[in-house]
Amino acid sequence: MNGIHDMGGMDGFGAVVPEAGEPVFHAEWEKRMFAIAAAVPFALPFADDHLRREIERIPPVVYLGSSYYELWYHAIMALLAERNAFSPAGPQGANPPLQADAVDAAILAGATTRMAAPHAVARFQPGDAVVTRNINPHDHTRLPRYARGRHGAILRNHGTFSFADSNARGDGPSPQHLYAVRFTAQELWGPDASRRDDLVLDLWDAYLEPAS
Amino acid sequence: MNGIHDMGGMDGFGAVVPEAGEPVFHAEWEKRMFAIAAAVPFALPFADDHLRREIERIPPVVYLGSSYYELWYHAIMALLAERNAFSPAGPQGANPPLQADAVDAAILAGATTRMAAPHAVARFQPGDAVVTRNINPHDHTRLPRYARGRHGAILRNHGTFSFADSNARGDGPSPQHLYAVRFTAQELWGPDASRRDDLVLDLWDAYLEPAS
Amino acid sequence: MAQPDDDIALRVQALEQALVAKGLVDPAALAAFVDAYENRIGPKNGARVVARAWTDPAYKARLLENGAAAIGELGYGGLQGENLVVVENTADTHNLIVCTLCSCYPWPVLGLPPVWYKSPAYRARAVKEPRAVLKEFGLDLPAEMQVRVWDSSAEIRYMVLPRRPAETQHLDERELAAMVTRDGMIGTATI
Amino acid sequence: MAQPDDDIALRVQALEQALVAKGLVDPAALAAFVDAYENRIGPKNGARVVARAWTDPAYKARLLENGAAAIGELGYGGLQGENLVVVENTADTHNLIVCTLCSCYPWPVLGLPPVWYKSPAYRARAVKEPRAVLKEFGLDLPAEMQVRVWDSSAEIRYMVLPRRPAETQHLDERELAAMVTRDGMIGTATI
Repeated sequence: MNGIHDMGGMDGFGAVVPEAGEPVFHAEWEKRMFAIAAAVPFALPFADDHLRREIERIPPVVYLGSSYYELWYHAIMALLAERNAFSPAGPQGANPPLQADAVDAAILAGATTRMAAPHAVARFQPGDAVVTRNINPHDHTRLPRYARGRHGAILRNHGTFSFADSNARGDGPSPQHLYAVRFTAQELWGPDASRRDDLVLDLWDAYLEPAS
Repeated sequence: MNGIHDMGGMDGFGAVVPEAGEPVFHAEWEKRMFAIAAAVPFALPFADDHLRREIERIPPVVYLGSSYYELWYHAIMALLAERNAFSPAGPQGANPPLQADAVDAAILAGATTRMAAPHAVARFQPGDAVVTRNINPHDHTRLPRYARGRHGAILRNHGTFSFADSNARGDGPSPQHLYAVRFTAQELWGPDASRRDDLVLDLWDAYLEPAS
Repeated sequence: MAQPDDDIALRVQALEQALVAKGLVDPAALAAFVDAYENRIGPKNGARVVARAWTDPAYKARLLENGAAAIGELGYGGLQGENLVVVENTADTHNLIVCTLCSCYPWPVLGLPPVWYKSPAYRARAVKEPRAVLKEFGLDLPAEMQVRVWDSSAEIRYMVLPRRPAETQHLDERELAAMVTRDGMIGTATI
Repeated sequence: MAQPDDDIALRVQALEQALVAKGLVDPAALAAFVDAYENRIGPKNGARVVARAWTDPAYKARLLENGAAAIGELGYGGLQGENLVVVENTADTHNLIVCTLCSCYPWPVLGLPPVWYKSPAYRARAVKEPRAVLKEFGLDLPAEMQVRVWDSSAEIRYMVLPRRPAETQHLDERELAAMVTRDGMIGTATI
């Protein structure tokens, strides 16, 4: 969706201001909120795609006025509501909670979205010229607005991964090839951009068309 | 500039909700703010381009949290500050204030931005295929993000008008041809848009290139 | 919600006083502007234009040829309507007006815009999903009708000329004008 | 400013209690997550990876070939680094990492991202005007150096391998690691 989260290329947000001391957390609730978001999916499985979908649904003025962990709070609440987690009958199909002594191993194991996809065809090879599709879905997508309908070249094939757009809207992971695609700064931002600079964006096969 | 004001095509703002009764003004301060914005330019000339430039510079979270006349307040204050209106020496080069008995005539006279431009060449004729430039200026522009790098056709030449981008950044009106340009909905929003619908946007000559 | 409102009210009051002190505005002129837009310049003007166009083919031709000049014949014009273009709804095409970058609007014929016209929701959505927006206004257009959106973000202001309803032959110009709504002239209604 | 903070603090507390009551989280596990990311998983990990790459050409080759596997050799990996790609700064090219759509970040090597990395200002500007952003960080790159921005908005997490500073032949791997900053591995500093 073309939400406020899709802010690549926007003006008006002022300078990038590092904070003094840069604590990892700024308050006890930030610690707990971070840990809740990390722990809940072990009991009630959800993917980052779903968390992001819910973050993106937060109204723009709330989004911009919230800290990052506040956004997580809203998104987790939405996901829990979706699973009826707090209804009297409790959530359906929950796993036991992750135990403290299993946390380090769980972190190290991770939760990769790389998936075998024997039927997925890599339509593009490194060096191929491509043009991104101009799609404007109402649902979650990882094709940012600034890179729609733009010409680039395949830099690398990362392999096959769960497709965020499909997974976020509940249509399953539908894995497909994910490519690093290179765009010149001028292609993205026009003739006033540096002639030398470029940008690499990871894009799924479905976002791309061959460029002639 | 790619500010929050450039919101054509964004998602996440919810439904369009008409208000009950729809009063022209909702409070005394709205009346006065509207009238101040209407009256001040007769004493301290500024163009809508300058008012818009200042509105667009309002930080996004303030912009989204403000009513329209609050935005006008911020913008007028910025313009007055720029002219040193409240410094002890007062503003330089101000005209006498508009008198009450001259208001109706002033409204009816208007303040057109149509300007003769004997040296401006109309590079395009109705029916010509064009592509919009992909510019991303930091300053004011009237080429919205959703219509950059998109193919359309000239529908009409409106004549020559002060060029907002130039005028807003203080480089003078530099009048040039303004065209109504037609885009298909699918060109702007992709294959999921209606095949029948289209959109017309008024664009200055400098925003356009011939399409092959 | 009272607090911010009170605050802006105070700040606008202070601004007006400072401007008066500096000789930049005359309070009576401010009152005259308010009076004009609160009491005289509004959609009734546009409705009169529409009814005239429905009843006078020559006027309609002039209106579609040069909107600003034609509304001038009825005594309307000026601020935010100096370069007015009127677009006609037909059996095939429905027009809708928006300004995505701010809230440009044809003041001489419609007055000041309603809050929803200035809202992010309308500005964001009217260009991308006009049919969904129209549905929220109760207007469910058939798929075979073309929707044409006018994003009036530059120097032209647009007004929609709605289609004259069937079976209105017996109505005179004043009765017809009473049927025309502001939303009909924005395009969020058919009349 | 205290009010909203207190409010969210209360709400998170309530959320935790409800989750515990429903058997969905174990409070001790929450503490273990906090401990891991507050005290152990942070930029020191990445700095060790960088120093190893600077001193061991074979490791560097493996790191650039498969970042996730190579950091695994040092005991790092997992959440938000399952598919890590390391990009190398050279005499010709400077790399910069951002995530415009949210704030994707290579946790196993850099820990949790700083506030500025998650800020609208950084996310909005790093892709369009990376050189202006870098200048604000005190890094004024020559025009002839290429700036390559990595918008890590999908499934890959990126880390920059900075250039080894000149005249550091006498330093051992631990001393080199102490020189490496988090910003150097994001690309907002040279080392």
